[in-house]
Amino acid sequence: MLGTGILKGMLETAKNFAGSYHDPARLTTVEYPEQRIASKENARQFPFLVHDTEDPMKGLRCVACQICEKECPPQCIYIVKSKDKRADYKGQMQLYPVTFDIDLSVCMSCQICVEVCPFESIKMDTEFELSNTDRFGGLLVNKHQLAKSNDHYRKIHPSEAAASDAALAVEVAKAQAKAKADVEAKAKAAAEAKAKADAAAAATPVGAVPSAPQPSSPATGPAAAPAA
Amino acid sequence: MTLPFAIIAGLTVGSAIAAMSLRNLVHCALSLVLTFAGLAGLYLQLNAEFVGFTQILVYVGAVSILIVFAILLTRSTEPKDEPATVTPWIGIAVAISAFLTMALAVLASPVGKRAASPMGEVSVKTLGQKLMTDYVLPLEVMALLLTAAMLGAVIIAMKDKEGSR
Amino acid sequence: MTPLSGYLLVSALLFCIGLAGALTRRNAIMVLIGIELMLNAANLNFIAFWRFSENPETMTGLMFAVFSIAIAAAEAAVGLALIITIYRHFRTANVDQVEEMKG
Amino acid sequence: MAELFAKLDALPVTLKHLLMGLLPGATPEWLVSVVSAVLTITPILAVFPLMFALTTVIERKGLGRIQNRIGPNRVGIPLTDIRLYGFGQFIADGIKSLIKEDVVPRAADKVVHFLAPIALLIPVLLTYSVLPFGKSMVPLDLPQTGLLFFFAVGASTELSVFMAGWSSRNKYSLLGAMRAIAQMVSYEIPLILSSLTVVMITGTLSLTAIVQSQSGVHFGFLHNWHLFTPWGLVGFFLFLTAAAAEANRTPFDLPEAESEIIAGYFTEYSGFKFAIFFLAEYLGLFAMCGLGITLFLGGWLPPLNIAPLTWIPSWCWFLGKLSALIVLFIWLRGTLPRLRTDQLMAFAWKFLLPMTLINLVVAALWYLLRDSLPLYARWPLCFAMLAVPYWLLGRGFEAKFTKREYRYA
Amino acid sequence: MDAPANRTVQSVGQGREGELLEVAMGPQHPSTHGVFRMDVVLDGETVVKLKPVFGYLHRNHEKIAENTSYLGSMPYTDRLDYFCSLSNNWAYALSVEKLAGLQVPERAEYIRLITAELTRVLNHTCLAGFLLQDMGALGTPLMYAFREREKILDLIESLTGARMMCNYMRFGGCRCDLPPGWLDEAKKVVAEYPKFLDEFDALLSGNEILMARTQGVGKLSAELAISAGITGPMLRASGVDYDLRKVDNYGIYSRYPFRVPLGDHGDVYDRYMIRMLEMRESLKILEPALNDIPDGPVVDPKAKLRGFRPKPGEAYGRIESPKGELGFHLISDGSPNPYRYRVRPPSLINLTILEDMCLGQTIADAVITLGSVDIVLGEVDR
Amino acid sequence: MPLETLEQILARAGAAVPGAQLSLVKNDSPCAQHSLAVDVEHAYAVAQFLRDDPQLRLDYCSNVTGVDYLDAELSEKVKVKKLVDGVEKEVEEVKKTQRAGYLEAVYHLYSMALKHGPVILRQRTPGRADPVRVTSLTPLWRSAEFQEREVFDLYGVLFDGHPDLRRILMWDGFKDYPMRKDYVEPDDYEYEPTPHDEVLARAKAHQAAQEVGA
Repeated sequence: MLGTGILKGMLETAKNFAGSYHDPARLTTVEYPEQRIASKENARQFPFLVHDTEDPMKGLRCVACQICEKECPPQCIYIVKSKDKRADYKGQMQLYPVTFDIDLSVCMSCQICVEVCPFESIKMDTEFELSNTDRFGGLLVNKHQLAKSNDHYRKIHPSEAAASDAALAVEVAKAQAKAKADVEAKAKAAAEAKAKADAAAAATPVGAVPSAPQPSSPATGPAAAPAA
Repeated sequence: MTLPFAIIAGLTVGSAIAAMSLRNLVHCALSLVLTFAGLAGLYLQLNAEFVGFTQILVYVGAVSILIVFAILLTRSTEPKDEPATVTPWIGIAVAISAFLTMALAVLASPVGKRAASPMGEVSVKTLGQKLMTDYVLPLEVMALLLTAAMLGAVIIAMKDKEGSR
Repeated sequence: MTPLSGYLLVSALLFCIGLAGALTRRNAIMVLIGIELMLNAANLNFIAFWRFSENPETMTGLMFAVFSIAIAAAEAAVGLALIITIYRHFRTANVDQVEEMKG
Repeated sequence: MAELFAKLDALPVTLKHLLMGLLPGATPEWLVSVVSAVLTITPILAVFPLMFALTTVIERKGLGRIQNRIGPNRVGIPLTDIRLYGFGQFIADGIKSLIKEDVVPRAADKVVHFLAPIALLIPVLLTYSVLPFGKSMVPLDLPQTGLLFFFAVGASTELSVFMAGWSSRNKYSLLGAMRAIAQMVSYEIPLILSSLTVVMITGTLSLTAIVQSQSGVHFGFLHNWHLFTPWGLVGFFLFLTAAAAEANRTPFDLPEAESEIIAGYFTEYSGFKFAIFFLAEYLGLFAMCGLGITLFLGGWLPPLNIAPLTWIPSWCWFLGKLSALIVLFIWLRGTLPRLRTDQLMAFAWKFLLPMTLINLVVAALWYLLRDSLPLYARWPLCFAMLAVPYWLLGRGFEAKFTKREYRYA
Repeated sequence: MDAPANRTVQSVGQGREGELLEVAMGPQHPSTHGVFRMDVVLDGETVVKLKPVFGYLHRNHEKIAENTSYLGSMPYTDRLDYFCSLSNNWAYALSVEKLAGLQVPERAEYIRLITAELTRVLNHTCLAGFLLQDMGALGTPLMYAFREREKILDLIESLTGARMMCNYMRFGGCRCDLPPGWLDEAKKVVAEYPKFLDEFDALLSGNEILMARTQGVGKLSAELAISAGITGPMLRASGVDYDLRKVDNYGIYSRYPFRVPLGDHGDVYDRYMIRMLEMRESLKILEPALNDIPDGPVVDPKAKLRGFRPKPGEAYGRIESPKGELGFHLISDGSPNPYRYRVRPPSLINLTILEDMCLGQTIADAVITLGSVDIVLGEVDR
Repeated sequence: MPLETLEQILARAGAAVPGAQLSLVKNDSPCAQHSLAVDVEHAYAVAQFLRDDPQLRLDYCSNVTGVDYLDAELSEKVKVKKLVDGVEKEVEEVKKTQRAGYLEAVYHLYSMALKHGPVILRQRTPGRADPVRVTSLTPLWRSAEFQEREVFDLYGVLFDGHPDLRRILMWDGFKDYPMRKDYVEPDDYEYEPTPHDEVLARAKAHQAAQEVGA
């Protein structure tokens, strides 16, 4: 009979109308500025640079290797290498970025920079309220704006940060072990040399033992991070 | 002559002149609608409510729409469609002389001075009863005419559409 | 109350405007509009004479006007259908250009 | 007690008389009539546009809820936290449309473009002059031609639609205007024919008299509304369908089908002119609903002639019934997709028109059998006479489409 | 024998030029689903000529891809058909795997299947909503569709980190493993989905207006559909049994029995209903797949992220994306960037016969026919 | 039904279309999708054979691609048998050949009826100089209509026999063919202070030039 399908449809909308008042599963709307949905752990918006120390600029993990700049599909990263070197978290002397700009109006949040970074230094942020009145400059962020602490990273991506910390801890441990081994090797070499020298010229007086510098462990380094 | 009559009559005549003299045909049609509405107002003044509202229903609601559709369908909205007539003055002269004749006759006739006789409201019921009794034959003929006109219009419009295919 | 002559004069004016239009305009639709105006002028006469008659209760003029409106509607419909047909055939609605009347 | 309520009922009328009484005795007669007219028009111009404003909010909230959204709930009193459940929205909308730039296309016919919204609003407002809103509350009682006046004035809106569509010089506008006119002309016939049943039964064109004729009671409780007769029931639904089409409401909103022709005839209107179109459209809908209430739902009469219901003022009943119909239209709008042009026409000419004609015949039969058959026999008989054609005509439509079974590879 | 090309423009509109109305629908028009234009010639409301015009969103994706690494194109594939980025990812990953001869671990195959089928459900749900929106249902079906889509998008977001631009698959697997608890959530969504489909059916599938509007509209014969390379639900609505999930047996589709619904009329109603039925079939794949998923690595350990250089050669890989056959034709010259990178966009090719479907019907039909083709302008224009 | 080998198809097509110059193009990638190259003159006949042959019935043309090969120096490692110090040995030699550039249109053909494929058909042009002509296969497969238009639009390959060869993605007034390998970006940079100083500098230079020109 003509009209039954229409009546069925009207019944359905009536059900939804009533349901929207008592069935919260139906009403998916969130009244945004007051209510917010907790962001998912994997959520990604735009990249930021991780730093470890109190001073963001000194503790940047980035070593200006420019891999991300090369791999970035829309070419939104711009890096200028430093001329000098400084010690990184492992204590190795590394370059650091003098300029590190990301044009967020070009960035497409693909996360490839994060994946290709061998130093765990660039990560994805979950900040999305980036509206700005300046179309160009406002979305071109420099390294001061990009630098965020490792604690921030732990807060927004806990499990990922734990894995990253663990990986870094392994690196640091390796580096330390290597340094230790180096020291030992050097000491051993020195000892052997000494022994040789002793054997060769027993008459000569004993010289000072060459002391290897101990690797300075960073204060808030990843090694100190709690293993989650 | 009362003020409402003067206003309505002036509106009617003015829009009629506009309807016949404007270049854009749609403007003409719209002025014509104003004329029809003014005429309906005159009917109301003459206590002919039923005819007045029928006038609006039929002329404003239907005939003017037909005219407008015809204008659109024949692409006559562009003024270029109509070249200036060769002898417009002859037509105007004929019309003016006709008007003068009629006006003289009207003004000379004693009937024109007659005042309206008092009357009650015209009941639609009586009108209907009259249609069904005294005027039943004209009514039937009218029904036939309308049917014929409708069929004719449909056939005229349809035949050509098929012919052009 | 306005005397009968006022209505008659308006009616005469409308009739003559319609006449002038029908005679001077070349577009078939405008000719039709002119004719409509003349018909309406006649209608106004019917109503006016009815209202100012000795015995309005007979309703003769009123009846005539009602029939006249009905006829006018039919006339307009057929007339416009014809105009559209002619336009489709001759590609013009100008009465002067439509000279040959072979189908 | 009852007297008090009667006074409440007549409150608007009393108020008007009070205000009229304030005029000095030496006021010329024409001024008195002008003041009287103004005092009659003002409440109409206040109540119905306000109702329009509230309807826009309620419609958006209702549609929102139907669609599992919240709907507008923000705008309240400015500079405070009071939100009024979003009912400040219409004020914000009004201010916005007032101060918005009025864009007129360069190629448009400026004069006609300007006049079209006015020419649409005036006839729509005029239709309110014959509707009886309450007991002895009708602005212009035309005892002989009330209904005819309504339809005559309502018919002239078609021209304004054409003016809007044509003067914009926009193809979508023109298409929309053509659709609107074709639709209005086609649906006017079933609209008038379905109303004619009532005229035929009551023998009058006066809307007040039509309301009065529905005041009796059957069996002590069933009201004598025309809705409760078979022809009235069917007639009411035919009337509502045709009214929805006249008012361009879903599923007959083809003239402004935004997925096809943007906004139809008012595509090129912006700012306040657009608001006037919007207003006129809703006022037209209210007027149609008001007429439907007057003809079939007993106008301002309460549904039951029992004490507490009769105490409520008559104009409240009218507005209440009007709101119910508006809610129905909102509900329909939230549910149905749109018809196609040819289907719209086919529906008008092949379904509504025959049904209204049959309904006329059945109404005549109902009238003729009023003395020879008791009500309980007359009712089913007449209803069957309407149900069978409905089923047959519906079959004719349903033959064109079927639910399908699908095969799997 | 020539391909059926039923063009009847000339015969329909002949000799009536003066009465025809040319309308350029778009590029900004509510029903064109983006910046798309239909140059329509109307006789009254009847379409006598219709030319699709596009390219407004053209960014030369293929040229960009030729100037970036293989991996760098992956996020760009998200932006082809932005409703089904996971399917696009899969198609591209599959092609590169063919080109480089990479193997995909078992768990990654399952994840790919699950995400692709979720994407199919999501796409078809939205399409039904949009189609009804084109038909004039004031947003209600669309909102119901979006309500359900939201649930799937939440799943996708918690898996990939983005709701639409997922950039999730990698050559030889997937980027990351499923987050804890994800499978349970997915099972819940899949289990509840049929309820929504039933609701949608009650709301619309039996609606007289919907049936009257769609049945017999935009008909497409099987012969023309095959010749015009129509793929996906549109092809199956014309009654041709050709589903790449069955034909190519890519991934692990062969492990799950599912049926391919076929239409007999090839009109808009069939296209709508085929999609509704396909959603139910997809759910039938999803339910067991979510239970069967094995443990293991999600990416081939041999696959390199940086410095990926396939040997010279070429490969054409294709999958059944929700819109049809989505293929990637890659030519490698041994460098880190593809020498030639070509997308075979189903949306574009399904548009080929838009005019044939719309001729002689009204403009309202043209709108819903376009809606039933299911185009995404990101993919048409690339 | 498994598809016969490309060699068999080649032999049968060569027999069915006399005069057709068919050759096999090897594909070294692991998927080993080899293809069939055909000369422009006989492409239509061969394609028709492929479509109508009852054993092949390649009724579905899935993908049409254009490829641009620039003039190039090919270096090929060839194992040559040589007498080295009197002993015949296989020695790898780098053989250098000059290859003239060409454009090609690649068609991926499948069969919906028999559910097999792909058979890849290539039409190569003799050179890259305009006009570059190949034969349109749109009369055989409607699906080639938009894709051939696209190849024309992006590569400038003219398809003889195409019913409606217009630009499809680029606008009508566009002159160049952007997918060609030697395409140079036009110099119409919008001023955007991006971090890419290079672009910025070029844009500024461009604007300065414009101002001078004006």
